[in-house]
Amino acid sequence: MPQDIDTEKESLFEAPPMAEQERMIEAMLFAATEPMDTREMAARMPHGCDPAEALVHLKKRYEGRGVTLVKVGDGWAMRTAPDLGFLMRREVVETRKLSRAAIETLAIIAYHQPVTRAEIEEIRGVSVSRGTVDQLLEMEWIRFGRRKMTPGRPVTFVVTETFLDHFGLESARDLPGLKELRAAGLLDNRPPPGTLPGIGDGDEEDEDAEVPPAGQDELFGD
Amino acid sequence: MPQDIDTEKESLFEAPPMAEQERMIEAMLFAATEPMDTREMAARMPHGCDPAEALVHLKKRYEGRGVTLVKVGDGWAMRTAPDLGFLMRREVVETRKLSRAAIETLAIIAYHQPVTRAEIEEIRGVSVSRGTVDQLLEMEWIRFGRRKMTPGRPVTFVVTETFLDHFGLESARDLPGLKELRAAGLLDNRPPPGTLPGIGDGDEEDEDAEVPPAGQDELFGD
Amino acid sequence: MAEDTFDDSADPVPVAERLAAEALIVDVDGFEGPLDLLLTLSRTQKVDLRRISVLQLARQYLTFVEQARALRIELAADYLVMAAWLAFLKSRLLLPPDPAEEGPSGEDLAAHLAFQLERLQAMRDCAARLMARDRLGRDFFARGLPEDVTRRREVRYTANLLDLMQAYARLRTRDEFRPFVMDRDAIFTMEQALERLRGVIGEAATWTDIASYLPEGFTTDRQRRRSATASTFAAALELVKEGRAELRQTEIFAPVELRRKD
Repeated sequence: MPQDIDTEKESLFEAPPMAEQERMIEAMLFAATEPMDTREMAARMPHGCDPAEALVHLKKRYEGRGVTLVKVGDGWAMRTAPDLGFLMRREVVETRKLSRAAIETLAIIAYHQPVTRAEIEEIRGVSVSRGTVDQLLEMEWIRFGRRKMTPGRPVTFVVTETFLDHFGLESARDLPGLKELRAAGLLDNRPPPGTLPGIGDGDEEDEDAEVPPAGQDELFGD
Repeated sequence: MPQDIDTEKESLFEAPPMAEQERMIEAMLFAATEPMDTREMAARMPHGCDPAEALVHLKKRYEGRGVTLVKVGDGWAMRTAPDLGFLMRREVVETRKLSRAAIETLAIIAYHQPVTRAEIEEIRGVSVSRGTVDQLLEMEWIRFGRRKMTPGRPVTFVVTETFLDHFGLESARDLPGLKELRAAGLLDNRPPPGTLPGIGDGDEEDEDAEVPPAGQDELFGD
Repeated sequence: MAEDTFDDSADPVPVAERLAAEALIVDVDGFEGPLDLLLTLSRTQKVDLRRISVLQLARQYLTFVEQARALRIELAADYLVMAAWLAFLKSRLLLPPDPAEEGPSGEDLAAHLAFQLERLQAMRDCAARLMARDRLGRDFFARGLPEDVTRRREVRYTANLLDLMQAYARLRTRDEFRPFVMDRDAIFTMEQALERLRGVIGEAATWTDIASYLPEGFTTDRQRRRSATASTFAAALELVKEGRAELRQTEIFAPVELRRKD
């Protein structure tokens, strides 16, 4: 291999210096639309070039760089370093309010956990769509709890630490009960005349919510 | 106040080391076909990064390589070294042959920008066909510039970053022979003396005469 | 044309020039207008464009036009406009300046034409240099396999504690919510009360507690009684307004009494 350009000029068929060959394959691989094998490279390069050797040098040069030389099948290609993939992505974050169905489902799970789908549906009075549950699972606000020891052994849902973090709660037990909600003016139900239950009528119901079922311990006890 | 916030942020989110930032811009520029400016880079990089400084390092690293870092307008791009073009003959995309009229029109826009259609016609001595301008616009080599503050407020044309990229120019100031032309007064917009009848298309004569010879300053003044 | 007037004096058109003009005519479609033609003609002078003889150029151009006419070749209008202007210029350049005449001198006009030619030539040279540059996609290349930036639109759903609690409250108190119309049975409307009172007012010759006029079924239940009392009282007021009844209350919280007015 000639080391300097002067000698190269003397002979028409002498291969360019290795540094030059390295430049060549670097340019070729950069511009190529698909991986290229050494045969292809050699075909394009001046006579006497050794792309395989040049590749070794080039690979070393790109080690640890933002771009790496990778082998793809028989060919070679340049790719951005895998750890920098995040730069190739531009994230647009859009914040949207959770749908009513989702927030209701979430509320039921939070107040009644561990709760089965059937129980949620009973409370909501409508069926719970798969999408709603999936969304909450994906947000990591709910997760599967222990199966209920009832016929069919249905799965249950419980809220997660992520949920507690998001809502600024120590535990699901900190969620205010109905009475407190009403006292805080958060319940805007003004029952029409004739349906107003006697004061205290709803207490029984409230107790349910205030004192979470024993299952809560399952989640927060240990 | 804003400084306080900056320093606070810096301490909160420490920017990655410069070597890492260099890798990042290397990956981003490598992956893109279009030039990218530092603002775009910064937007994708972690908070506190300084792409401008990283670029200085990267440029040095790629000096004399098969792939080089070039400045195109406000942006930066990786391009194969021009002397290695012969290796990429297979990658050449046959571009549409430009007509002589289109090439001349392009040159006039590049050297005289921002320039009105009437001025182009005055220089070429013939009317500019719509097709010629359309073709250049379509290739994204020219675009509309600001309207001239002359009667009729005619639109002007300027060259684009795509144009600079295509011809390997860092800016329109680097156009070959620009300085000499300016020194020779050939870029002056010299109105025809008196009531010279139209050279070529006489219709826009009035407008021509009133255009102040300010064009170049707008672009090259600073 | 002016040609004839001046031919015999200073500038007989050389044969070579006429031949050159004839040769150009063959190519007349190849010119991008008269300025382009003038530029081509000026090359025959074989001098720097700055030292071109505009007078000679004008003559060359006029010869060209004459030739075209002789050969019955139709020239575009702008070529003829240029010919007329050059004839005018030629006369200006040859005749001594007339002090009475307005406008720019022949020299000024000639200088500007020379400038235009030089500028056009300069632009042509620039265009050639530009096209000869290393070009993207021909001499240097962009990334062949671009990795596009993927724009990932992430929708982040959110809810606050209030949303959660209100949702729960809504659910748990849903049974308490009854659309108002559904509970009409607990309401005794004013229309109903008025109708009822009109039917019985004839019998009320003496002061009678309006509570005694409450309809059956609206006296025991608190809600129903409240509703009926209110509507009956309002109906009674309406009757007073109509002048058919009188109302009185002996003291605060005492029964409201109604009497027919004759």
